[in-house]
Amino acid sequence: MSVLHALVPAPVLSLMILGLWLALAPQITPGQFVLGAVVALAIPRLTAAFWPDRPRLARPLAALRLAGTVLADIVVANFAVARRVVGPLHRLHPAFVEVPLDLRDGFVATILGSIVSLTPGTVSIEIDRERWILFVHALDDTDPQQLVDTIKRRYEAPLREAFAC
Amino acid sequence: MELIVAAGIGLLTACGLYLVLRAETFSVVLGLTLLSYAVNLVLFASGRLVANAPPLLVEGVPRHTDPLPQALVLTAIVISFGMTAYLVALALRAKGESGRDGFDGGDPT
Amino acid sequence: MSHLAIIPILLPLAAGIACLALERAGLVAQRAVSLAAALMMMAVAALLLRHAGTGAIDVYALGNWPAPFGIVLVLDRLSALMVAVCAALALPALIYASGGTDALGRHFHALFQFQIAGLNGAFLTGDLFNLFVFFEVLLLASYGLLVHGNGRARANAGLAYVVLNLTGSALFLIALGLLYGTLGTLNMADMAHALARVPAADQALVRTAASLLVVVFALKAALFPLSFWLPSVYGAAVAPAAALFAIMTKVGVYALLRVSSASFAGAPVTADLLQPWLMPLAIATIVAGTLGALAARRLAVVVASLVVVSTGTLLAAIAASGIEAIAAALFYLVHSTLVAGGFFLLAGRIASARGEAGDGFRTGQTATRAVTLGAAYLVFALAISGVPPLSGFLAKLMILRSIQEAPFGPLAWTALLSSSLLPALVLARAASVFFWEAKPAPAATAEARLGLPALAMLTMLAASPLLVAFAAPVADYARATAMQLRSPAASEAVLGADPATARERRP
Amino acid sequence: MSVLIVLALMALLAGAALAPVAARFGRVRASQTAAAALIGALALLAPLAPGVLSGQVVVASWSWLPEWGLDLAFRFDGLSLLFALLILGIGLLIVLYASYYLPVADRMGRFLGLLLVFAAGMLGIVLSENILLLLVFWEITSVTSFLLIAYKYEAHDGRIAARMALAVTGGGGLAMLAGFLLLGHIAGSFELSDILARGAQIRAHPLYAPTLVLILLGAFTKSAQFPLHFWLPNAMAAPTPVSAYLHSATMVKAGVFLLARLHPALAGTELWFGLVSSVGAATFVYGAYVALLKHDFKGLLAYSTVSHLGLITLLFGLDTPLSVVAGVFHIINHAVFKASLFMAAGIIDHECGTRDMRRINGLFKYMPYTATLGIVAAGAMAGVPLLNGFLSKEMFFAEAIEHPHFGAHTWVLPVFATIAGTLSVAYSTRFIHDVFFNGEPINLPRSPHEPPRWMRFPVEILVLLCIAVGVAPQLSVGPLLDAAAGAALLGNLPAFKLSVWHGFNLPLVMSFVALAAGIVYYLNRRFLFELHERYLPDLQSPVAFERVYQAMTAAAARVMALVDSGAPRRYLAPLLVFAIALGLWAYWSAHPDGLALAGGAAGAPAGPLVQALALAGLAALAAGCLGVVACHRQRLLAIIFMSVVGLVVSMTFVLLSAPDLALTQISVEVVTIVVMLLALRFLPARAETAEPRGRRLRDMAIAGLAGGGVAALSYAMLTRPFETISNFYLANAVPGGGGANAVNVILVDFRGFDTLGEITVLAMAALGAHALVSGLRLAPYAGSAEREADRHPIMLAMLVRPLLPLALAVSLYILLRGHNLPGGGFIAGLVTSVALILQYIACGIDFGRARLPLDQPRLIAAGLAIAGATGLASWLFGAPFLTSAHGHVHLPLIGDVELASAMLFDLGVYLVVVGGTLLVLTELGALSRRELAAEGATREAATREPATQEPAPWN
Amino acid sequence: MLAVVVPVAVGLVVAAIALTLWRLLRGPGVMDRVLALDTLAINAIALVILFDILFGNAISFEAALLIAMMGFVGTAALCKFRLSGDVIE
Amino acid sequence: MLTEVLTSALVLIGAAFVLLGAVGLARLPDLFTRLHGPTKATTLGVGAMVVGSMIHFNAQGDGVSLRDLTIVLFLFITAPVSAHMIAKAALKERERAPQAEPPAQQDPSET
Ligand code: NA
Ligand code: NA
Repeated sequence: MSVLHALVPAPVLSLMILGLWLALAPQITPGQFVLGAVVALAIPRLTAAFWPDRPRLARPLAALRLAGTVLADIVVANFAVARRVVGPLHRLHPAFVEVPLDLRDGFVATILGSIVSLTPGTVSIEIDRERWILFVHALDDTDPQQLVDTIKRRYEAPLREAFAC
Repeated sequence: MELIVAAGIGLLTACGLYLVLRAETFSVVLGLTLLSYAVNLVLFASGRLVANAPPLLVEGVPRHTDPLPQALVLTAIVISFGMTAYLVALALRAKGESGRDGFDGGDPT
Repeated sequence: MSHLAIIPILLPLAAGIACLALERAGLVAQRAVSLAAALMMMAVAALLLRHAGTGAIDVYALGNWPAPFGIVLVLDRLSALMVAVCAALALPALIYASGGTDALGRHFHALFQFQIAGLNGAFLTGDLFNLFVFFEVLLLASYGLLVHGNGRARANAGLAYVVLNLTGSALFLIALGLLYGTLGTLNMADMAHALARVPAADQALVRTAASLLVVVFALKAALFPLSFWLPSVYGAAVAPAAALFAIMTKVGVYALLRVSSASFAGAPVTADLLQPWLMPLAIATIVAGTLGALAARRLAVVVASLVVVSTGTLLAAIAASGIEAIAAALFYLVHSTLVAGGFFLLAGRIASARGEAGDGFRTGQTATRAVTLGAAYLVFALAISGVPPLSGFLAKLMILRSIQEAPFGPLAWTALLSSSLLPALVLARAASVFFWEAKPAPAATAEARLGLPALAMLTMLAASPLLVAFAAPVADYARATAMQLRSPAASEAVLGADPATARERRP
Repeated sequence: MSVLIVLALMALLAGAALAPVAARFGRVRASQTAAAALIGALALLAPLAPGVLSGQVVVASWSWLPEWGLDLAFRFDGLSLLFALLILGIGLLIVLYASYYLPVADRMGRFLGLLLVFAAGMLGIVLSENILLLLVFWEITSVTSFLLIAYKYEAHDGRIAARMALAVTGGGGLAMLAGFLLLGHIAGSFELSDILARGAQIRAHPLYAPTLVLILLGAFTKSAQFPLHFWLPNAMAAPTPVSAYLHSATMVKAGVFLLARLHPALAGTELWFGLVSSVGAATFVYGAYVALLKHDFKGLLAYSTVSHLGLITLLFGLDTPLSVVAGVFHIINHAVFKASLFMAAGIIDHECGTRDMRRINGLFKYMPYTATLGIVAAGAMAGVPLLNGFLSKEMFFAEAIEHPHFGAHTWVLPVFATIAGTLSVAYSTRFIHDVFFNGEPINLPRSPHEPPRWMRFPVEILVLLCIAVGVAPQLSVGPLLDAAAGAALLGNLPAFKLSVWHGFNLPLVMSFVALAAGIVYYLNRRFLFELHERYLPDLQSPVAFERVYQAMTAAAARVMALVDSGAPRRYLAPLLVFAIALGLWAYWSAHPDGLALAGGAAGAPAGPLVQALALAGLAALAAGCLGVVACHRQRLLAIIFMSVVGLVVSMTFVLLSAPDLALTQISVEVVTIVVMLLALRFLPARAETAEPRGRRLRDMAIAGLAGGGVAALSYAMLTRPFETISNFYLANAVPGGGGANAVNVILVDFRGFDTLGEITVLAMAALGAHALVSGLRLAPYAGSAEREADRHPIMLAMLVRPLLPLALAVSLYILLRGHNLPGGGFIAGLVTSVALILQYIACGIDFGRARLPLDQPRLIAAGLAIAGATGLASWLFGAPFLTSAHGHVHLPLIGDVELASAMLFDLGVYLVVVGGTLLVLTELGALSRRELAAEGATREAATREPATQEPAPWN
Repeated sequence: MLAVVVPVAVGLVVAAIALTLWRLLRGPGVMDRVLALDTLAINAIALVILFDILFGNAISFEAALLIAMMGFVGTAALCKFRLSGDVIE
Repeated sequence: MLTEVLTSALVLIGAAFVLLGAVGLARLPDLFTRLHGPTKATTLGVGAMVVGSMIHFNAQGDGVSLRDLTIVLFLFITAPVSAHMIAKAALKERERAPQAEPPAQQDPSET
């Protein structure tokens, strides 16, 4: 394990890079694979300094599950937001919502913020790292507490599970 | 198509030159940037305007437009980027030396 | 495979890169590299002159791609001459700079070498777009050299110069685009062939494109009314930079000469593109430069104004356009470049020897080494004003003789002769201020020893007398160059006997 | 034998070079050296003299610039001999005199050096066979005379007088140059032998008149003819030996020498007669008139010189053979007596410490010997019998009587001659009476006494000569005069007799009338002085010259201020107007068939969809452009609008088959915006926002015209078919360049040299910017946003962390594939730079620098070196620079890999782009860390402070 | 089918661009314009993808990729400038 | 045929959402609500188009390529950052001018 860790210090990142490389390649040939692997091993090592306190993905499966949830949410919620955008504006109730966080990692909090921003109807405005609060702007928010709960349940909890934080 | 591109070139040139003739350095920088767009388009247009004919000798690309102007434009883009960067640095230096923006001497008021 | 033609570009380029790499190693190392490269350039220039002097035309196909498809360098008499002048100017300027000017800012030696590379590239290339690229190389280096040492005047002069030249570059590219878009080639020799075959329906377009190109060259050459920028800009630069700038306007003149005699003259569509207006504007340039010299309050600005005069003089000869006139122009070009360059160095010496008064026309302290400086001043002043027995007189004599029969000849004579007298009076007045009206210096200054700058300046001092001593060979070379420019030999060397290969009509 | 001519010149020049050296060993050594040079020159010429005296002409010629008419051709004939004797002989006396005259502390070596250069120039003039060579020597005398006049440069008037002399004689010299060129053109040769032989042809030529006028301008200025005489009296600021040599015996004689020299070629026309004789006559009378009025005796002598030069000119102008003889004779006589007078005057000046004749009186008592010498010489000047001046004046009077030109009015010339003679007598009398007699001296600084023996010696020699010629003319100068006048007349010497007594004839009467009238005139001088001082203010003083000069430079400065204010727009407007004008002219002067804007080509076969897209693009472009123009003072908005323009251009490239360009444009756009934003912190809008409406309209007109022109030309181009070379690239990219992306193959292979230049440009831009910014301290402008505590927004800071490795992977991919598909070193370099810059934006410069301690200049150097080395590698294979190689490499596990050397070149490009971009951006960014003042309060005040230099890190 | 659909889609995107430009010109705040600019970049990505489908080759893919990857840098820099008056410090 | 239908549908949906995003941008009342338009709808819009394009080209070619997904990858990383930065800057602007929305047309830093 430690040998492997020494060889591949950031396995997820390396996998992502390899995937990116192979996706970009016109054809997936053995040559491209080798080249991609070299790149995927080298770049994280070269850029390690730029990513201090790199969080470790403890449970990749949980992360994949979360990704599925988010993608589905994006599709579903998009239609809902579409209706609101073309609908009458006076029915909109935009609001700022504070989401208290349980996680304590800046990067993971940022991922949470991104998920919030990517899912329709909400945008992350700020992450307060002293009080660990995520500030969210909701396009049409009738029940703030429900929004907070949804975010914490659907996104924060799986994230904490995946990153073990 | 030709008329539209020519009009765009003319517009860029005119706006760019108008700004280049202003007194403030920053306007001049903006003007030169617009002018460089115009110039690049002229140079690009010298190979004529063709859609869907990239100069790539690969499968699935049956027609090829003139590659030479594209190479020239690429050179010109990079050069004009370097110039912009240099000009900005120079403008800052001039400001640092004279304590004000705009060109020394200026125009009689 | 002889690589002679490309050495003048690669050598300074390599030296510039080395200077960059040695930035941490300190100035001494950079000076050593830079001076060694400049010395080697002198040797290379001698080889080039010897080779081109046989009448041979070397075509160097970069990347081994034949013209007109690849870029070719053309080493003929003219380009060899220009490279040699550049080398002769660069070495003393570098020696001067190594006396301490180079420490006033960063990257002096790298920029200087790159500028030489740019100049030589512009002289040697046979490709119009490549000419643009080398123009940019030399311009960018010159921007850096112009503001070297910083200060308000330099920064402001730099802004004006950069903005003007950026606009000029834009114009160059527009002209290039239009020319390529009609003639379908970038090689200058090939362009001449294409120009000769332009159908009547395209002639207005081609002419206009060519005229825009001429405007660009006229800007570089500082032809009236595009000459106003020059005195204050050149006058602002540190002496060795200004010295090297003495050849920059000549690049414009060179380009104008090259395209007008090699490309434009042979084609009906462009044959009369310069004739109707070049001579009057050249005369106006002489007048403008003379006025500038009269108006100047500093020696360097006077010299810079005289650079404008030299442009006007050169272009007057080029406008007259006979073999004799071109030959005269080339002799004059060598003379005026070297003398103006040396004079810039001298102005720098005077400025540093006079303390606060600098090279301004106001009473200051007695210059240290006043006798040496005064003697050098006399030589440069005589040479630049065209007073016998120095080279300026010979050059002026040739120009006067060769433009006598040209249209506006009497006017040009008047302008030329006035441009000798009035600046001479200005220079006499300046000498009076510098050397005769001075107040004794408060105490002996550190400048008293003869350093590298003085050595450089004294080296340049030799140029004019040498040009007198070797007037006949130089004049013969100039004449042979003028004849070579007119002959189809260069075109044949570049393109072979049948230039119309491998082109096809594109939809 | 003829080489002796050159050797004589060389002897003088050698003396000039050695004299300053010898001066280190003492004044005497310097004088001896100079004297040796002069004697040497005389000795070298002596062997030629007998032949020349018998009418022979020695010509020696060496080639210099034969094709341009300038050769080292020399001529030694009677005229040359006469002048050579004057120049060298009097020169010798002057050297002797000067060694006593000049103060001990003075720069003797330099003085003698200059004097000998001058003598060489003078000798060159008289020895030249080639007229252009003559001109060379002519100008040498102008320059050395400038330096000699200003020899006592501590005196203000002396400096100005020197410049005045330079202005007049220099201008004349230039006119003469023009005249000589015309003369050579007419004669078909610049050799005197040819020119003198072709007089008839020259005089018949339509260009004869301008030629003559121009040459005479040269001669007249040099010989101080009215109204261009004024420099000469002012040149008396020079030390007396100089005045004696240059301004009496030699240089001023160069003009009349030229009249004599070119007489056979140019004389014999109405124009010659009219011009030369009238100018000479006017000078003669004017000089004589003013001479009397000068209180400074050197001024008196100077004006008398002007007058005598006028007389000589008049004699040549009268243009009879005998008048020419008289002119040549008077040249000799005047040189002798005037040189002696000047030297005597110098002694007096030396002894009295002043030259004001109102104070100097009665010197005969104090220095009788010198006074006697002076009186004799002045007598010669007045034309007293038995002295040399009398003889030539008699010849003039005789010529005046017999001259055929005045027809019925025969009395005009004799009367004029008598009046002029009267005036000469009057000023000569004044010199004698006012200096040597006339009571006692008043308030002299020193008490005068006789000078040292050898200082007087040169005067004695010359005065003896005056007497010798006056008493025995034929014996003393007869042969010389024959030879010299013979040369001026091409051997057609008239019959004349040199003797003291011609019988009691009309000229003699005139002489005595003039003598008597002159004395009477002198006695009534007071009345004249008053008249003169009241009505004829001194217009020719140095002050007046300086005033004219200053006015001229001030006028020039006013003109230049109109065109050159240092503002770029002042230079740009002419450029644009010139380009528009020339372009319009070129267009409309073309073949009439070519004037239609639209050409015959069908244009791009674009569907309606593409057309619609293009229109939409144009709309977006217009929004962007006009937005930039409208908001150019609200700079952040202008940048936003600029980005829109950039996006439209990028999309244009996408739509019109230029993927490489699109990629480049997209990446450059990002970097450009960042650069502009970095500058924005320090570049506030100008306070004075109101621009004159007229200027805005003018600029709009210029910009609109130019834009319209470029649009029209582009349209014209786009609608025309053309032949191009570029099929070659498409055909050879794969087989020849080993790449499927033709654009990239052009960039790194076909035209790789352009690219090498281009990365050099980029490198220099970055280095230049670096040099500009280093050490610069700026104040942020007052309105720029306050910095807040949270400088690094967390989501940005966190999300750029995974982005960096991913973007680097993309950029590597783009770099590697560029040879075959859109991409390459430029784009990859820009992507890498942007990815890195993003780190700086998100986390600050310290964060970035700590993690990537790049020496960007070195990175740039490495990139350039790699690109260059790739090019050089082809030399190893005997191929030209940048010749590429490519081929398949079989690697285990990986398989066939196509590699091209050009890809290595592209790596160099990549490194330069990364190094350059990072250098510029980090250096500009670092500016805000060096801000001048504490944030907030003192900002506005700080903007006035100049930039200060940090201790230079490279020292 | 694509022959009809793609032009329609292009039309929709062009309409989106028009609306975005309207916001860009209208403002009112600087940030509104920055937002419009950001949106314009995303519209451009859509347009590029449509071009590729329209022309039947995926040549312009990298253009879309680069806009997606780097388009936001301009936005981020503009915002950072608004936030703290400098971009890199 | 199926792929063509699928592609068409995805492309149309994508284009429609792109338009919707722009409508939101143009129509919604203030900056924070406008922010929702583009960052949401365009994400799905481009996402759908990318998938459509991928299906289209994979159906034409021989192998399977996922490269269009890289566009989505980067968009998903960067779009929230843009939104975050814009919102933060807008908030700051509101702080600076607490009484009202910042005066419209003019860049306040210029005054
Ligand atoms: Na007296
Ligand atoms: Na900053």
